[in-house]
Amino acid sequence: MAVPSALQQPVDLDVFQGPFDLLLTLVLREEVDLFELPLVELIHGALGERAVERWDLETASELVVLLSSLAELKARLLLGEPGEAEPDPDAVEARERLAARLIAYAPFQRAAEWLAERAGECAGPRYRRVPLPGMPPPAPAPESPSSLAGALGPLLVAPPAPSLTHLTSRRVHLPALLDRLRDALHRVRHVSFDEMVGDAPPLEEAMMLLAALELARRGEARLDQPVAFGDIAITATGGR
Amino acid sequence: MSDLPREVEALLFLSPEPLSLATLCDLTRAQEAEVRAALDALSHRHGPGTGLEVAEIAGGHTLRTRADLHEVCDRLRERPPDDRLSPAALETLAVVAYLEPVSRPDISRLRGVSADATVSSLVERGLLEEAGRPDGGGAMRYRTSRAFQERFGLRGPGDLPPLETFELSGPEADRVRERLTEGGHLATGPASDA
Amino acid sequence: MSDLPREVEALLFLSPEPLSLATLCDLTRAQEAEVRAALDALSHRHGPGTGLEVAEIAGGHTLRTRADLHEVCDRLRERPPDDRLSPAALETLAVVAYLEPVSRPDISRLRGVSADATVSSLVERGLLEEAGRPDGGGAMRYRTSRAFQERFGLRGPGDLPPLETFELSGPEADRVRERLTEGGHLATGPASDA
Repeated sequence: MAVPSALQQPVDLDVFQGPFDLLLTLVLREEVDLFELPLVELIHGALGERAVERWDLETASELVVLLSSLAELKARLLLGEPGEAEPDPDAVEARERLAARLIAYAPFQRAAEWLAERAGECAGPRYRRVPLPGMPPPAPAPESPSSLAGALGPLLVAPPAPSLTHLTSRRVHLPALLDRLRDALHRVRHVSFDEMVGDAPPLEEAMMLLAALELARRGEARLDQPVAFGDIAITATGGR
Repeated sequence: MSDLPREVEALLFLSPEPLSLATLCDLTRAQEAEVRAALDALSHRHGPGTGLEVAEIAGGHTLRTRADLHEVCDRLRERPPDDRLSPAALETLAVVAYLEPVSRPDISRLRGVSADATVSSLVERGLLEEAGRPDGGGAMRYRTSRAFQERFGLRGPGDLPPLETFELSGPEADRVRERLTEGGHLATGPASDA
Repeated sequence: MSDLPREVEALLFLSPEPLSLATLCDLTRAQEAEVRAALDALSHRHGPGTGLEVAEIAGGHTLRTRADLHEVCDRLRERPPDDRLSPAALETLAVVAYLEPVSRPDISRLRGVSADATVSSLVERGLLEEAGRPDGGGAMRYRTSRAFQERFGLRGPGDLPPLETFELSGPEADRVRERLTEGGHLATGPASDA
């Protein structure tokens, strides 16, 4: 019995033709360059109109998880410093998370294939299942009423409160940061990234970096970072 | 042994009713004479030295246990049924017993897992029964049956041991608490909260 | 043929459920070794040239029709439409079969996606069943059912190839695995905790 597996679906791209899981493996082994991998095409092929099958919700969610891991890896790769000696530890971690998922889960996927084959082999025999003729069977053993209270009790105990520590309630607005950076550059033409963020939490620091990158992209500022992980000098180009 | 006797054997084995010659011919797509020959071969195979026999009764043919083995067969019939209550069944019975009448969605919400399959099986086993829909429509509600009360040694519905804790909060939980208190299952002391 | 194989044959024929060795000993008042020998004799009697076979399935022994006769059998008794299992359903079954009893959150964590809907539908289809909550409360845990064992031709729970046989092989997998284990990203066993 051929079970269409989401992980075995064919992928047809310029850089790669073959099953989806092989592509993931090759990406992890760095034999397919993530830079060259057109993610949009891959996503359309796996989940869009060109998908080989209309996956059920759970399979589709699984594909979304795997594709987002790939997207995360690629994003980190694109944002990383070219020629950097040390690989970004976060990127390594993301890569290992994807690998860990694939490796830890792969045996169960293969076991599922085994089950599917097995079901095919075992589909032939039929069982008799005719109820026993004759008198009704004797009554079942009596139960104790306290078992009822015992069974209901645990349902009335409050569940542990879900942890929300992984969520952030802090909101940082990129447009506001962009305005702040523009104002600063307008006043002094030259600011230090470290001074701009001060003691701000990591999220705001990251958003400020995005704001600086955005200004550089628009040609409104120039960024200089003489030392890796050092301060970034932001200079207005006066382009506007 | 050609395939026809094998096919006839499988059919006699599976069918709870005797099968007529005509039905056997129809099912095996064979001629009457061939089916007769197959039945003869089977009678021979299931001879007195075996536990089964091919018998012709009520205008049909059937496979059955040999009469001299009735003693061991009766032991199988008299064996107490393996009718133990699974944890899921017990939990569902407890929810219904304390809150009856109660609908499947209500049971599922309190248990945190779907109760549909469990409720159906308990109705089939005669431990739960339908208690009608609420006025104005809605989901079918269930209550415990006489057989349930007998099995648990209860004098009637509501004759249940009191509950000790109630920690849930929220509007849904408040309704549950109210019903448990009304039924006298929960002490009306100061509300304990989570 | 002594009486014991005849008795065992009659019991296997009559019982709607597979009968365990212990139950067969109990019903026939015979020793385990004798019952084993009787089962061997019966397997021989119901060989490939016949329509039936003795099978060990779902925790017991049973008589059933031979696989190649399914066509004629299904003419007698229409088979319920084949409910095809989705890849997600098969994978969830595999996870439960190897780790049972296991809760939905555990399954979801391992699969990386929510398993709630799949587990509910497998419970409804009778392939999974509830296995109770851990002591002290917590999420309901699930195990595979007898219907699961029958569908996949297993002799009982845990009658599966060792999970290691399905592990990735080859030097790359080893290398990645090594790195992951060193980094603490990969536990050394498949055990998951609640």
